[in-house]
Amino acid sequence: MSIRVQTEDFNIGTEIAGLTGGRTDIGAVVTFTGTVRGAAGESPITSMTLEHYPGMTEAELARVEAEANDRWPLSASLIVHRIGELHPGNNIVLVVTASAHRHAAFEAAEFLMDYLKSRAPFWKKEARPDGTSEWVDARETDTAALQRWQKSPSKAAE
Amino acid sequence: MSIRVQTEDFNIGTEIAGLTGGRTDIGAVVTFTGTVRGAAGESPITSMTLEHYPGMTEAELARVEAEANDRWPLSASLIVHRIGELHPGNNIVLVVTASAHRHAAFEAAEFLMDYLKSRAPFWKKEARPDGTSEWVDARETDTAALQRWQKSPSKAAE
Amino acid sequence: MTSGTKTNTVTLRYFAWVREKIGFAEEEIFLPAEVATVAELIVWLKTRGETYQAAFDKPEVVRTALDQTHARADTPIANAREIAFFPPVTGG
Amino acid sequence: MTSGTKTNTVTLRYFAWVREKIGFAEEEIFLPAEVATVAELIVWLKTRGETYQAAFDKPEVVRTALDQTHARADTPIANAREIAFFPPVTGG
Repeated sequence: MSIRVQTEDFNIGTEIAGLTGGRTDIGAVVTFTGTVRGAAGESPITSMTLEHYPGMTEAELARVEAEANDRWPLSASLIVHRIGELHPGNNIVLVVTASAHRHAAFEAAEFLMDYLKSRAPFWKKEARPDGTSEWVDARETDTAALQRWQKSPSKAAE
Repeated sequence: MSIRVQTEDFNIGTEIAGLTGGRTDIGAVVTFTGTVRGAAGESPITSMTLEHYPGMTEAELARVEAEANDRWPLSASLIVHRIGELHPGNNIVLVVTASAHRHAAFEAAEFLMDYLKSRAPFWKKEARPDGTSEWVDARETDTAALQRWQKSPSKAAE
Repeated sequence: MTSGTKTNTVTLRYFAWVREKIGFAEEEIFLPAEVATVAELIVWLKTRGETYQAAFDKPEVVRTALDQTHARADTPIANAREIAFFPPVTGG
Repeated sequence: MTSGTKTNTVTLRYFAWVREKIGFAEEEIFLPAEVATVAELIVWLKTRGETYQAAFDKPEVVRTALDQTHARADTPIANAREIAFFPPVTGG
């Protein structure tokens, strides 16, 4: 159970090794990596700046991670989120979940991302080639994605 | 879209870089890594040997990957499965999916694993500390896991 | 200080476009006694000038946290020390 | 060769515990004319000795592939060149 907010990049292999190295109780590791796309819809972007709310970010991520650990039997989990100026192709966020079985690892990773996207206080501003920049609008679909977790802890059991 | 069956280990960071390096159309990368656990239920295991059906394995994995690409808008995907003798903590299988959006990447990775586990011709034999060894039984839950994909291509749309 | 006369000092924090419209990231205010909820605080802030009116033009879009925990328009401010206003989050 | 007299040579392949019970991984057989489906092939194989009887003791547990494609008990063998028998798969 670990959370980091940082400007520097992360290495997925290193992060997995740090969580699972030397352990033989883990059967399944799921990672999610979010990256900066070179265009928002039709408009190309040159960079993306991530602002956050220091203190609350860590508190929200810890709450979200604790909730995932209540719902699924996780052996380990990790959330790393970058802040500052990023460019197309750069990593933004990493979620890693490890469990004895694959469905728990998959579902917990998806849950962490859905909650993180709707509750963790990060904001993205996109810069365009013409020098303008604009705050990214929240997507309705991210709120909708949360709602499926309110019925049942396991999609596999549906 | 890529498939490999090999005795040697894989490096997740290298595999992701190979799929996504230099691209800016990808927003989400999901990886699943299956690893050898040190015990099957209560019984400790010392090693696991993976046998497969050369030719059919590659054909089945290619069919499964093509099916995932029909169902979700994937930017890239990869399946690597190891064969031969493995030990607790070792990697067995890697699935990587990349897409513009996270739900497609998550669902396709879960789909690939569910199908791989029920259709790809691999068999595991576990060796015990007392020198005996036994073929692993197929799990009913893996067949059940397949059935949820037969209703709808998208859980997020349910 | 007797109960009923609230003269708490609270820190207000603004993020993303809320911060840009207000013009700064943080300020300390004395919370007037008649301001009991988040919604009432927003109404009061809008009396303070054009920048506040611009930031809270559509108050239903602005999110609030009390002491770094998500709150709603009808959440009582109670003894919160830090109140933050920001757009819907877009991380991940 | 006239149609109706099937004397195809097919390769049989065995995997995992099916292979261990049969005692070898592969053999070539002449497919008798009366064997039309996977289920009929299993019945015929069981007449060939104890090792085959042991391997196909519970034929419903054994999976089959015709030319490297999953098949069922009632699948016609038709002109398959390679028929494989194996336990339910356990990879991943």
